[in-house]
Amino acid sequence: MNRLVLPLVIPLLTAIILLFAPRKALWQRWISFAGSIGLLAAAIALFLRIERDGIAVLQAGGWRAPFGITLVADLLAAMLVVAAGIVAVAVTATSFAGVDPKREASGYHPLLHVLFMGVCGAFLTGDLFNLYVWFEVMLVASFVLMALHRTRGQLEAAFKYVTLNLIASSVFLTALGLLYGGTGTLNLADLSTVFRGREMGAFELVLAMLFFSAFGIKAALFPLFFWLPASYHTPPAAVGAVFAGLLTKVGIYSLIRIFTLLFRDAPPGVYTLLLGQALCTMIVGLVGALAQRDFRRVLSFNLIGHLGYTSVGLALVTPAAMAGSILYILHHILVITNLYLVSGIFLRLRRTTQLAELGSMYRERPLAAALALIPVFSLAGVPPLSGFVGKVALLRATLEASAYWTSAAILVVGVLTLLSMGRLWEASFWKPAPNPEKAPLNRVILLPIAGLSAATLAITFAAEPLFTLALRAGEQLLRPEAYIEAVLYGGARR
Amino acid sequence: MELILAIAAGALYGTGFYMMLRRRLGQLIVGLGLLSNGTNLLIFTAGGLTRARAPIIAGDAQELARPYADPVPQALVLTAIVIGFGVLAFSLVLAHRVHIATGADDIEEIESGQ
Amino acid sequence: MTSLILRTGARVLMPLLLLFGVFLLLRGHNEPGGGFVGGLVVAAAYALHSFAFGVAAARRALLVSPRRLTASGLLLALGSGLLGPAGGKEFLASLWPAPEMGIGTPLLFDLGVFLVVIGVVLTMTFTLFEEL
Amino acid sequence: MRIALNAMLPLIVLSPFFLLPLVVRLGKQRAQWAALLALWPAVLAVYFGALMRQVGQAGPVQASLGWAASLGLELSFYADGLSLLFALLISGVGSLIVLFSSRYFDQDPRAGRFQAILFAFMGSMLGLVLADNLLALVAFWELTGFTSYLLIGFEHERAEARSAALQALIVTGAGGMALLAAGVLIGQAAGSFNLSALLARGVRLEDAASYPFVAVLVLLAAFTKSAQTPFHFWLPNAMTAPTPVSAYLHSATMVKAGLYLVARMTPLVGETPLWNGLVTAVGAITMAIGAWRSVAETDLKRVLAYSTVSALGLIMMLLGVGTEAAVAGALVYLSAHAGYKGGLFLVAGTLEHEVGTRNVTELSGLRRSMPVLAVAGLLAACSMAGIPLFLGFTGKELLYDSLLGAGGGWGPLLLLAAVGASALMGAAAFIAGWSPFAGSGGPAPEHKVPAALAAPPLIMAAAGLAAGIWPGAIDGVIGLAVSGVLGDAPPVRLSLWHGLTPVLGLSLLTLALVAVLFRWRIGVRRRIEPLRMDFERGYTLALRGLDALSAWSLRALQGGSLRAYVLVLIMIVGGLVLTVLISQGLPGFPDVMDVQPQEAAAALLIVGGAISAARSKSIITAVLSLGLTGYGVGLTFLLFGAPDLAMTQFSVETLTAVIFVLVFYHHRSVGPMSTWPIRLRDSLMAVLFGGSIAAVLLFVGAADTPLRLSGYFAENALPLAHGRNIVNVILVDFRALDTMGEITVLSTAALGVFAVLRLGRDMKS
Amino acid sequence: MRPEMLVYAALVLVSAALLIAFVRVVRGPTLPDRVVAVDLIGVCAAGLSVLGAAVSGQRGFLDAAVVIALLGFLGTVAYARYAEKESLK
Amino acid sequence: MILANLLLALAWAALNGRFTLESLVVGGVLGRVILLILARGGVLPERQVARGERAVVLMGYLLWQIVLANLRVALDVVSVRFRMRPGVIRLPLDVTTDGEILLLSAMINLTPGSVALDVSPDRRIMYVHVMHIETPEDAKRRIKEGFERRVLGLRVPQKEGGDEA
Amino acid sequence: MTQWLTGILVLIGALLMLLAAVGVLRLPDLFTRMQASTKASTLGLACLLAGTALQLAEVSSSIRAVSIGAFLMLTSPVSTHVIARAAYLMRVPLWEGTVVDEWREDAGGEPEAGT
Ligand code: NA
Ligand code: NA
Repeated sequence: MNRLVLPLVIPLLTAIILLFAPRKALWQRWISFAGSIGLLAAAIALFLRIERDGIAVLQAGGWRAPFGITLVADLLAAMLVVAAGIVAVAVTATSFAGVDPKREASGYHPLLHVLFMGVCGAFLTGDLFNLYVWFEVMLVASFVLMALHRTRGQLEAAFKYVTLNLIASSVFLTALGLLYGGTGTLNLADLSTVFRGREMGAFELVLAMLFFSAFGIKAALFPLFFWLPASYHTPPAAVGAVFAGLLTKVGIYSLIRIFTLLFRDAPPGVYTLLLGQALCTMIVGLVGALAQRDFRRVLSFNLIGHLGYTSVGLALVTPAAMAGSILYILHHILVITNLYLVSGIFLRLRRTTQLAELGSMYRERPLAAALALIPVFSLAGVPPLSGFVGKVALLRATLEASAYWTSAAILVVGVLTLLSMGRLWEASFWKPAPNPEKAPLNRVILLPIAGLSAATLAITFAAEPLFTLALRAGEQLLRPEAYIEAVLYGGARR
Repeated sequence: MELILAIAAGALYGTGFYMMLRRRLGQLIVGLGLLSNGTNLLIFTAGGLTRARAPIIAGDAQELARPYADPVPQALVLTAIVIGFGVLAFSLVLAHRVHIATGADDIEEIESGQ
Repeated sequence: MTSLILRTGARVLMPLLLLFGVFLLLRGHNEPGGGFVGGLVVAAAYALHSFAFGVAAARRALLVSPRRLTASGLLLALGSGLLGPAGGKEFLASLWPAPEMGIGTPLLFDLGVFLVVIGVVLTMTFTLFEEL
Repeated sequence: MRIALNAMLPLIVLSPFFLLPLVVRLGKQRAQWAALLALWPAVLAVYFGALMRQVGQAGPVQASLGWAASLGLELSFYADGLSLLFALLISGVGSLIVLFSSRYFDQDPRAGRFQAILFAFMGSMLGLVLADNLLALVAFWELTGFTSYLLIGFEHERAEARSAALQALIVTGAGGMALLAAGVLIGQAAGSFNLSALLARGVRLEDAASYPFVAVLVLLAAFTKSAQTPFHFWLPNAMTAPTPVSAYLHSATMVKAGLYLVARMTPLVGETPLWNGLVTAVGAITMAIGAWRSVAETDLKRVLAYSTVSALGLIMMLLGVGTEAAVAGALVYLSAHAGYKGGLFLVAGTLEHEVGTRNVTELSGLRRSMPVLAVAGLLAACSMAGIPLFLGFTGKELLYDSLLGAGGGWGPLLLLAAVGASALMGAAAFIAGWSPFAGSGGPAPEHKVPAALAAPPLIMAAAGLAAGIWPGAIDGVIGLAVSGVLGDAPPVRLSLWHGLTPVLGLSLLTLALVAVLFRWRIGVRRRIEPLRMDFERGYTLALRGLDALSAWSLRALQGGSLRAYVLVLIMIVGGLVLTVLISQGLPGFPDVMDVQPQEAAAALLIVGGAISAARSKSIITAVLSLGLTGYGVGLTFLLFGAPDLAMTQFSVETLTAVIFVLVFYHHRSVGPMSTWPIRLRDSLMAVLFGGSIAAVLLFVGAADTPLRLSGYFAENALPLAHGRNIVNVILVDFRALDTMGEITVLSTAALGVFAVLRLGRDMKS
Repeated sequence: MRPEMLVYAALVLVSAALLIAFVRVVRGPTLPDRVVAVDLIGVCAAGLSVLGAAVSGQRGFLDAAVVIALLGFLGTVAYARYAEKESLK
Repeated sequence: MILANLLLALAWAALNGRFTLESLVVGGVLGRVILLILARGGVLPERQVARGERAVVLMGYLLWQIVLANLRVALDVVSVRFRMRPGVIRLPLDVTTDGEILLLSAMINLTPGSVALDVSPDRRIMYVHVMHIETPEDAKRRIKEGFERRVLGLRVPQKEGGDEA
Repeated sequence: MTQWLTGILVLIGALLMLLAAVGVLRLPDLFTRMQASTKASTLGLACLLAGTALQLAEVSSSIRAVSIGAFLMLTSPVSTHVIARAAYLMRVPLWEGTVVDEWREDAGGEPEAGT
């Protein structure tokens, strides 16, 4: 079977099995974990194959592009699927440390796998409407995961999340309808040939703006980001980890796809808009982080700020900038997922993530603190951790592209992140906690954190091959001829 | 006809958002429903209008006789309708849960009550 | 328990709706219809039944739990998609053992859709009837 | 031998990191075992000494481990005289500090962690001074900042330790960012990130467009790290760190990284008026302010910290003057400072460890109970005050000498400042190094000072005397280092006696002033103490400003109201669309006025239903109206050849109504309406937004759609997919993957409805 | 050409009926009034659909009419149930 | 039950538009399955199936009555001044089974000026809204003689097993 | 000829539906409106169906038309009934010209829940 389909089939099959399986916690956890391992294995296999043989294509149903739906994996997609696999394994492993039993019985595990399926589908699809479908798969699963709570604040946050994301979906769908109405096709590669060399008139620009808005909301870019900090701090740590690690990245990924395939010939104004948006996202996110008094809200705002980093490549459209953004996305997925899992430790120990209530970790739980040190300061960009590598890559790219304001923003945001993470560390690890711990810690929870920290270190050590890969991926994106060729003329045909 | 349907779609978008800006949870959800109907109508209209020529191959033919209504937007809209239904039902229930948890239906009251 | 007239009406309508739903499913490949609308009609039949006789009766009438139905539908659809690769073709590629009878994996797929739709709508309505 | 030393360089530099697991374990053991850790830095010092000899004979060496070459980021190392001088200080002082710490933290469960961070710091510091790759230099630079953050915050239960740590992290971290930018700019302007290559090619960036930025960024980094005014405030605050940290980081090594950087970059970006002017001026001001404040403090460590600031400024000033003599003076002064100041810090730490206080006004008469420590303190103070025979004297001679001969019009002023600062520093030296031991009375220690605590300061202080008496022992090293800054300079000759020169006169004058100031130190302190300038204010204000900005931005952008968010989203999306439409001009009006009555009825039903929904006061009427729009849409589908769609739409509409009705049985949707101005605003917004969507649809979307896909479907649905209803064939075959996702969405939504309601019931019960 | 005119006229009349019924939905005043009107709108929609079959000769219209007729009934039942519950509150 | 099955098979064939043996067999099987499912689910006691079918058959007969009803209503609707005398009357029932009651109410609804509103829980009384009431007794008599008699007339003993009450 | 018949049938049907709509709009209270809507809509639709069945002149369409009619006749009393019941429970006011209300008399003037 074509390996491309496995990252979709494995999670779906796992979800279905979980629906049929006994609702006993242990069954659910093991099946769920096994599914994640399978997903990761499939992702790695896919990645290795693509790394070796180039872009892979699956024409679903055997209908040739653009008539059927094409699944396509280039380097970027494959890398992101692997990252999704890693997140999946980490998050499902966390459940062995215990999940709220009611939530577990309400379909927590199948929902996670549906979410993974949606994420992988979004990364792998070569069809714009199919992307919408995966977005919805992802969103609905995230809606439900978010809504599986009881407190008033959590519910309210979930409701905001749902409403604002539905608006985004609606805008996406509007853009899709107009796009099909104007071009008669939905396949990204086919659309790329349609738009190639065409002057950007009202039609194209309206589409660009609508897609930008739709994906910008999903990617939580300025000024469309507010749903994220309004909601991401409320779900349980593991759920927050998946959301923060993967969901916004799908938005960025879609923007990259759209702007490298459809709007390659956009007028400079569009890129100025993108760049300005990236700058504002960075600054607003990190400035916003400073006033936060909750561990996870600090993370939310940092997440936003760094999403600005990840959208720089999109605005500068140079291979180096693209590579920098890609590298940063990979780093960020691992690190932010890890940090949300770390917040889970606090939730276990202290039943809260309010910074005022935290502390004493450094003294009382040195192992956990040592493990957390890596993601906290990797996010802060302390060398030689992955954040530093990503920052260097982005800085080089922006300076090469003479985008000095962006470079300045990257540096300023770097300092602000350092400040934000320093304060976070101080408040949650160093300072003496006002109250004793309320519950014992199941040390199983440290395993995924250790794994992700190790993965962060691996990025450091493998910086060279990874950056080379990111560069290749960036070049694939900016010279999409190979992608188009593979989609339109590759794979089985009918 | 495009003009009229464009206005109709615009009305659905406009009123949909108008209702989402009201203070009651229920109105917000109805607004989402209007928006969803508007989107479906928009896709359908943008895909081109052909009167009464369903894309169904007649019993004795091997191929679809032209002109025919473009089946692709129909398939897209069908998917969108069904997805919209699922999502709307879920949001409605979620809104209701918020209502139960807070005892309020006024969004301002819910938000200020924290 | 609701009124006699409603109950009787529902009782008579029920088989007709079911028949019509299955009809829509089976000939959807050639005429208007298909798994979605067929499933919706069947689900509407059971929803009507729960209005007339209460949800417990409707659950009994369904024989299977809607959740199971949903999961089975998903499995059926996915399984029909995996038959293609099993037969050496692409994922979701259709196999037609008897095309002139309309028998092929797309029908299986549509049946999966049909079951999912019934399961979903009834999960929702039954739960709403019961939990609220 | 040569090749071996060469090749070992990267591993040697990184060895402290490799040893971390061992250090954690060994550091936890009792002091006599933990003291073994000091052996490794000593070995390193020997290695660097050997390498220095080799470099002296055969020139700088270079070795690389690779890393991320395509990012320009390489773990490559370069050893010349300058870097080896620093490496020697780092490893030599490091060895003594590790030894000292083993005793200082004896029986402390955190000892292993402390030693490990200390080793990590040592490794970073070695990496910093030995890095060849500019970006690696930046990485190590930031890593020293980070490890120092952990060290300053070691006593993290204390709030001031935490805030001092954060302050140091932010201030030097900001400098690190500047350096990163500078590094990248240099690499881009010069075409290489490798110092060895740049130095070998004699690259100078003076003419590059980015030069002013590069220079300022480099200096910003150097000034923050080396505690130059106005960034110096972090250093005295950092004195809350454990004493070994102060001695090691804040006198001997890390704060000198900025000096190293300036020296290192001089061949590349230095020797321009901008550079020299800035370095000299900032150095001089820092020198003056530090010296001034040093005699005003009463906390031993703060006295030492301000005198360190002053010394750092002094050395910086000398680097700015930039003549051969000045650079040589800077490096000698730097070496001398490492010895005496490290020693004095350790003395201060031991006093606190044994007596329990660091307040100079409380400490006195300790020479009898702590004779060894008293000797160490006295020796170090003499070197610091520039008493002849000590290395400090040699350094000061070079200082005056170079200022007499250079500095242009500013020379005399600089000289005056230098004399004054030296006098104040001399007084501070005796305040810190001698006054606790002099006199009588005061607290007494509980027991004898252990050798492991007394030996390191004594060794450091004695080294100053030894090098002062035999300057020939170090002039080779200094000479090599100077040539690392200025290229091939003639060999430096250090000597104890220069004859009766004006410089000697100045030295004597300085000593006299020292005596006077020390004698009346209490009065001086009282006079000076109130005259302070709060440089920390800038930092505090900046942070406070940021916090205020943050709070403001949250209020402005994150008000928490869902309706506001929705409104903003609408405005953004609508605004973007309208902007495009207006700026692009609308395309031609399509031919659209062909309407049949039933179609008009459907459209009217939609519009009417929509308006009715918006106007309805009861929720059920709104739901009914929503259903009517659905009917209208369904009719439209039906009339335009989409029976499948129409059937689905009608069914879905009905089932939606059922679900709404089921929910609203139990949901009292009554509440206040918004006020009429808000309703008006929202209506306007709605009209505008709806209008723009209508316009887009009309002008953009209603053009003829190419049958790019549909043609194929129409031809192949029957022969290939065996179906006549093409919509269905698309759904279950051509685009079955969409459908697969769609039923997944549906199933998930159902699961969600179930779960949310079930959890809701659990909550109620 | 006359008979087609009649069908066309019928289309106009049913469309008008639909819109008139809509006025009753807006006017109410009670929920049952609205439900009756909505029910009638459903019937009109089914009627339009049937007429569509007559005009175009496509059977698909009739199927749609079946769906409208069958499901409109369910909607009415639901709304009526709502009205009952409301009245009991 | 068998009749019901036959009817469903016919309906199936009709829906398909092909009265071939094939479609009749398919319809028969399908109908059987549906009926079995419904019977297992407790939806359809068999005799009610049969009653429902006969009620459907009766519809054709009613057609002309309906025409009359419509003319009468049309008059009411278009008359400028309302001249009706509407009211709700109590109709004692002689019919007993569910099917009969449904059939009766359908006929009442479809014919001049009357709408069935409700049936009392004991099935003895049906409330009917009548547009033109001279006296309540007169209205009741007209319904009882016009329709209930006919519905009762449908009570022809059936030979089918289990179909008799 | 059949075309004429079709035309006339559908026109009658359409007129009846219009009549129903006008009735629903004009008549004074809910119950009288229901009188209009039930009858006119059923017969109206039946006429439309008959006309269309004639026009299409094929078995499957005719059967479908018949079955729609049958459905409607089956469902219309039920929907009337459920609405009327709700209206009664909600105490929707009767027109002032109403001569008698024996339903409410039986209930003792008070609507009661659940029959
Ligand atoms: Na179009
Ligand atoms: Na297929």
